[in-house]
Amino acid sequence: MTKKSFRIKGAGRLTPARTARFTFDGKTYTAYEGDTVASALLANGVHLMGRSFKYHRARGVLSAGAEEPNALIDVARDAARRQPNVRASVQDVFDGAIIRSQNRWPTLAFDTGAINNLLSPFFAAGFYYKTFMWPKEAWAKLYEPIIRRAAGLGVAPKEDDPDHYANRFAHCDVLVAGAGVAGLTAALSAAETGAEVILVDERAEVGGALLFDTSTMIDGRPGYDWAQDVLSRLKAMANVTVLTRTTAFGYYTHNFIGLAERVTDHLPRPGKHLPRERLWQVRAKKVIMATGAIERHMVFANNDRPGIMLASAARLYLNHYGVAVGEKIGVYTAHDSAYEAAIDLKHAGVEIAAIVDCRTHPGEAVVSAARALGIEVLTGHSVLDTAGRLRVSSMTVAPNGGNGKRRIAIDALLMSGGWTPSVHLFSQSRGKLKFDKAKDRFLPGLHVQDGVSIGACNGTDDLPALLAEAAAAGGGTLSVSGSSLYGWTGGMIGAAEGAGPETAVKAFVDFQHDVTAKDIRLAVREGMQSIEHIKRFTTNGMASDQGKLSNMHGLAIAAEMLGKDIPEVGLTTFRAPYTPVTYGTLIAHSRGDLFDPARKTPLHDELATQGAEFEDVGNWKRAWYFPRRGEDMHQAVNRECRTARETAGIFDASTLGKIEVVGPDAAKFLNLLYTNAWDTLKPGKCRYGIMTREDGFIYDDGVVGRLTEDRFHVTTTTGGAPRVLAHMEDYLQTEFPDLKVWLTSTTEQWAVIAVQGPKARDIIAPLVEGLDLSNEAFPHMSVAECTVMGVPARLFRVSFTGEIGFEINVPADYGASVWKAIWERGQALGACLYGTETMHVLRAEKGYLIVGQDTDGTVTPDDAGYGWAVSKKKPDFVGIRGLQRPDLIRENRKQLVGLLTKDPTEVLEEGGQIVADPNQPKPMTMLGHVTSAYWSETLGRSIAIALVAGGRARMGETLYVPMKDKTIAVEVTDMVFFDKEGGRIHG
Amino acid sequence: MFLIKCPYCGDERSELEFRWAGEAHIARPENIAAISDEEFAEYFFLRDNTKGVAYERWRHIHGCGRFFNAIRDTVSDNFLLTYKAGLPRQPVPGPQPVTPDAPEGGAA
Amino acid sequence: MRKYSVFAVAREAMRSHKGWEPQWVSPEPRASYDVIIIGGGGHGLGAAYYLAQEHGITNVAVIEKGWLGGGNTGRNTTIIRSNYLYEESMDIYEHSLKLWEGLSQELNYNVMYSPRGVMMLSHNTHDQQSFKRHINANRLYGIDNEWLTPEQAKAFCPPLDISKTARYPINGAALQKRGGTARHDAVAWGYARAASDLGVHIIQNCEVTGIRRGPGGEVTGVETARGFIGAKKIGVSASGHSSMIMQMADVRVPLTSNPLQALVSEPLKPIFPCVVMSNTVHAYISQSDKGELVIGAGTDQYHSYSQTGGLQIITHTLDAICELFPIFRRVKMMRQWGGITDNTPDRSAIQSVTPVKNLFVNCGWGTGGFKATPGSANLFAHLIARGEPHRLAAGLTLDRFRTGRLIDEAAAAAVAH
Amino acid sequence: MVELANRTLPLSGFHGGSAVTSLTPAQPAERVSLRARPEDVAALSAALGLSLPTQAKTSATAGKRSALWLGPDEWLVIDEGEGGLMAVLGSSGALHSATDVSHRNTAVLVAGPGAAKTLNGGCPLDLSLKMFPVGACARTLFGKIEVVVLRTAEDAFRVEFWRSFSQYAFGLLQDAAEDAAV
Repeated sequence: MTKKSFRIKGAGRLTPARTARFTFDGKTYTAYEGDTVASALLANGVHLMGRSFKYHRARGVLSAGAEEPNALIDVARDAARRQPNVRASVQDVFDGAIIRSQNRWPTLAFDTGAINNLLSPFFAAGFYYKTFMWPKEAWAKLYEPIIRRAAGLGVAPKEDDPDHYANRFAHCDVLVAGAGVAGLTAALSAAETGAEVILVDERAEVGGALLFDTSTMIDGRPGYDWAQDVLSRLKAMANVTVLTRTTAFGYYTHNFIGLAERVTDHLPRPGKHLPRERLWQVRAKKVIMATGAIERHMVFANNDRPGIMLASAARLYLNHYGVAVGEKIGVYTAHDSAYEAAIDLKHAGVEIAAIVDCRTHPGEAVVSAARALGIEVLTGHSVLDTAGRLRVSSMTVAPNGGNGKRRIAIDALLMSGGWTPSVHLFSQSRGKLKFDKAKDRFLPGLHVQDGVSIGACNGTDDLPALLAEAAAAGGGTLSVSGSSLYGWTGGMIGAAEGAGPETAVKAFVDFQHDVTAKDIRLAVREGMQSIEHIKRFTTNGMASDQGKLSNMHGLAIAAEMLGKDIPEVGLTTFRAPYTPVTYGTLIAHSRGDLFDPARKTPLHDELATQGAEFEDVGNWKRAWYFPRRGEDMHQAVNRECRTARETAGIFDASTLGKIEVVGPDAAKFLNLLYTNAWDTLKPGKCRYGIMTREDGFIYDDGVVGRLTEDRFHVTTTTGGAPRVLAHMEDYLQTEFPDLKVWLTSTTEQWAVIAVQGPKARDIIAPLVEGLDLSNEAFPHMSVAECTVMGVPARLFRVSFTGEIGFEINVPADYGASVWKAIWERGQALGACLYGTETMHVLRAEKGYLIVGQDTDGTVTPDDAGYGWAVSKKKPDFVGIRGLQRPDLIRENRKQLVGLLTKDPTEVLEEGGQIVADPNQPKPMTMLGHVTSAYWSETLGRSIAIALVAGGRARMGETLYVPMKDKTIAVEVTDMVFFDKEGGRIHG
Repeated sequence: MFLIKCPYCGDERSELEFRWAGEAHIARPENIAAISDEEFAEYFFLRDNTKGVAYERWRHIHGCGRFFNAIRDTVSDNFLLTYKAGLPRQPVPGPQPVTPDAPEGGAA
Repeated sequence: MRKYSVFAVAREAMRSHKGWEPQWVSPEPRASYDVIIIGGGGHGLGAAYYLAQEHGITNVAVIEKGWLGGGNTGRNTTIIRSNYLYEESMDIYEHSLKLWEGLSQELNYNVMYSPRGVMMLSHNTHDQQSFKRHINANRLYGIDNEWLTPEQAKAFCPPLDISKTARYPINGAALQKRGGTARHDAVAWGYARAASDLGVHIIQNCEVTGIRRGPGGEVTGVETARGFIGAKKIGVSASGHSSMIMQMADVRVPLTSNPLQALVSEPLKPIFPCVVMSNTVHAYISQSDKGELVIGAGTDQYHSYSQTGGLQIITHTLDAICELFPIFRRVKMMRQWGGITDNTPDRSAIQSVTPVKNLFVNCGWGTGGFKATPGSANLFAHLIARGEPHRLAAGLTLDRFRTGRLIDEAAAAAVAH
Repeated sequence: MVELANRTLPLSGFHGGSAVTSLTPAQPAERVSLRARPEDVAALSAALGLSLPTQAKTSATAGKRSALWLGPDEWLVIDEGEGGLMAVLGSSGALHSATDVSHRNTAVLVAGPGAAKTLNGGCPLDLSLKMFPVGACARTLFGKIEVVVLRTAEDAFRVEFWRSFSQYAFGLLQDAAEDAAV
């Protein structure tokens, strides 16, 4: 079967020799390389490309650019590489592309959803606020699911995206957004001064309007040729980066611009090394916005049928892609520029049915040029309606305000309501727009960042003026001359003839969301006066094109209805992004392993070799437990606990935060930052310290060792390390800057191997040189510098298990080697490796608290039973005043206590809530909660720690932990469950 | 993403390198142990939260590590001055830069 | 007031919807009112409605600087839930949730409350401990919240990645089934319409520039862009701008106003049935009835009134979202925006009498403001009408910052140890 | 006599790069985090045998020893030779804080025509030669981690970071190096 081609021989700039094949809804089509999906389909005579959001009306492509509201398609290479909601007017065709239409069932031509169109009188703007309320449950159960299914456009991908994306931070002197006449001129002007320039354009080719506007001459040449010449000059300059297929999507604070570069979406078989898209995060000294203008449609009855499109789009399809959008084309315009489309098409041999111009006195030059070609020009006329089911077939034309309707057969209708300056980036930069009343448009007012708007987006209409403005913006001395046939101003905004307030026609303002002029009037009738309310009530401008075509029309219709001037009604703020940006692009490298750094200790690989299961603690991977064959977690933990208490256990404590506090005022500083007193601590000794914030609540804890008079080795919790150091630095730099002390993070300098248990000393002794490890010489809470396996080490005699314990700190690179030797000796003596879970159990048996688990930022040292750690003698420390506030010294505060379940086999749930009266109806009075709960293998029963109101006064009391299916009785005890006398720790 | 001139580095650097550290020139009372509950609440909790020209602290945490002070317009987010910690409250440099109105636009 | 119903819509459909009347009227301000509410968001409009409806005080004006619902009411991600930890929080958010459940009928305005379930993901032991603490507290307080296994979480939200190889694998979830979303604009409009119908004056585009005080220090009215308007009582409900308003009466409040950003995707066919939040990777997401994925981003670090924020906040949010839902990497961000959250030191709200007689304040809702709207409005009306707080809001006083009796939901979420 | 511990480098086994950028783990080096007040800089400089830089973003090198300005009272001193930094500083007689961070940090050498582009895949600094000439250094960010960047030649950088971030740092460098070659 041969298909009719709408390709015009000799027209356009594509090369017929290079073709690509693609499918659209299962049918195969041929395109030229360089075609967009829209131009390729149009070349094949296909106009029907989509269905609208609400009424499922048949829609064709309206534009040839990023403003496209109708022709949204699904583009796929394969099942995983599938992208919904792509603008057919922007997507390049590539060989093998699988294109599907959206929001229709079963087919694009026959869509059952179109029933909504018949029901549209019911579905007026905001109708859903007024109904679906009865019965009460029906909204969520019945109505909402129906509405949700009908709404939405494309179908989200079902598979993980196999493509990758990249990021680049960049700096430049000048960033130029838009490579049309103005942007190219400005970029060249700037580049010639030697400035670092980045020039971006969203299209595949530079030129902007010159791509369709073949009548403009610049420097004596056709504009397009001039543009390509400027491009090659720019590309040859080392200080210039030209990025095409790149959208400047967001203009953020302090001249920070986000760019999205599409690298592979146009390639048939992209190399695996290529990122699909690249995010550029650019900091520019100056931003030149040369973003042009967008042609408006005309708002009249049934202005949305396939075949109806913007005049400039038809011109681009002809002059760039060599495609005629129809065989008998009508034009409906309020602006001279549309005549050029008719003239170009006529020259290409296409019949122009008529140019209908709602103005009585259009530009004489264009009218006479059109008439000279034999085109019928009807001035002071309007198109009142159109007909045609899946393609426009006729337009009804009448003189303004008069009778004499005439129906003219057409297969395409080109519209132009004039041009709206693209002030999106300027608005995003937080510049305030000013209304140009004479020309009915918003223009950039004062630029509040280092930016400047030039050309059409700045309302500069006259080409010589534009060129001068652009050259000046670039800062150079470039001089470019040019001339064009018409300016960009004029046209109309708001409803056209026949779509006024007295009518009930569907004159679309926002195509994608099916917002009509009458919807906007309804919003006003219902009391919506601010444009923001009107927008939200009607959803005008909230579709995926974000109002690029609809905003000004909506505003004008609302202003007319309200009897106000346009600026009084306001303008909605333009938000980033200018066009939608793929999440993958914004994420760039941050996925998989690079999503968030997984910090691994120097011993990690050794632990993994020994079969460790790991858990996430902050960014760290910590060994959780070491299951042997056939063991589950509880069996492994029970074995580890038992072995540690009976023999010894070996534990990787490297993640513990470490801060070296050095200087003559080190002790003085620690006195201020911890609740304890430090000047009494002698070199070679350690002390457990508690840190509170100024509010008196526990912030962190850890053992602090004094190595010499002026050097402390401070440890923090694993998760607390960065914030504790920041907290210390804050006080040091801001409140106590005169203290002679410095802080250095040494968390990662040391690999820390904890050996705990009765045989701990036996295990490490042979590896340690230069230190007497006996109880007498090196008692509990000692620290010393020594040599372990020939490397300088810091040895702590500390315990978080209640057993005799050592923590060996060796320089990190030696950690694995020392660990292996210790494990070898440990194995020989019957020791085990243990992880964080066993560590938790062992410390709970001893009633040692874990900040962040047993405390939560609302617990004072006294609440935790550590009142002894708060110095009563110091005149000052951080937290001294906060601790004295009324609520912190009141009776009945929650205090940490032990809990023993009446049934010793019952292990409480961490997070279980505690009550005194289990039979109280809800809401119950909760006394506190279980913070830690474990099976204690050592004790042969469960144990728990809890925060309980007035807990220390409740010793022996029975309380209850009501669970979903049962209530657990518990007895309040002290927190030390094992070795209450504490003898074991001293060996 | 702000561009912030660190007074120690003398360089404009990305906000990514900095941490905001609250309002500036709130000194910890020297006799903190002796102040009243009200005074403590004032010191620790109450803030001006200025709309307009505000004094604040930043730390160049992923740079030179220093805390410093800044004067910033909290409507435009423009920095008017940054200066080293320990210096007294600096006058607002003139002339006043242009402050855009807070956008009136809405969201979804 | 014309009642809204399916019949009314059908009738209007027959005549091109030309019979609808304005949803609220905007009269000239009176010389004085019994109560002036400063701030025309959901909380302020709702408080005015309940003053009229429940307390018989109809001589009320709501004064709004911009347009109704233009602040955080219209800028949030519309999540509703009540599964907070502390009794003070459960009281107010559960009160609110119960009001949400009947709000469309109460206001005769479909606010589209959609209890599709709010699921909070647990990624580690610490999350699990914290979530179970919430779940148990909620259960004993009569609030639904249940623990799900990873498989149950996936069944509830099929796009979720529960593989063990994820950077932060999911080890469970807490689900509040009654949680969900509602249509934010409808809340403001519904309250405005109902309040207006009861005689409340709604005055837009009218900035308050001062608070006038009488000889006894009590408030007597407000200076505005449209002149002085007298008031026997004033309720301030201006979220991020509350600091500025309160300073007009020489009252300092412990607030920091931060930018909070959000974004939506292009519209998609239904793919995401519920609301999912993750504190560990910092993300929350749902899908609107229009098909947009609605994503809440993080707070910018600094205090600002610019209603904009940094791109890095967006990118960090999206990398978390795509880590949880890898199929969304090809989805596109369509629009991003910012609001101003008013954050207190303990991340709980302030609804309180003030040192100034007859001046009341409702602020500090941080990121919880939308879900609190009906409850907060209802209890704020009580506070203004009676001059003392309702039992359910009694803990939200300003005085707690003096005594130290904070309601620290943030601290309770704690940090990893 | 006990057996002697041997050294395992965090980046051992890592290699990578692209057509425009080579990525090489740096050899082990002695590193000291040095802190001191301005009045003590001269004495410490004398002890080290190089002039501790006092200008932001600059470094000083003498032989195999370099001192990188990190902050107004902070330097990262790297010695790729004989070492002995702690002892030398200890004998300076000047008030200071020296902390051995030889094992805390590790480094990758990033070199080639794509080196700056590779770093800008994750680093927000302006690495143009004008703003960041040879010898320039700064603590900054690379993706989600903190790094110290030193430009050792027009097309070569030394990137220092904490050892637990090795896998992340190398992974992101590799991704970025590949993109720089596009």
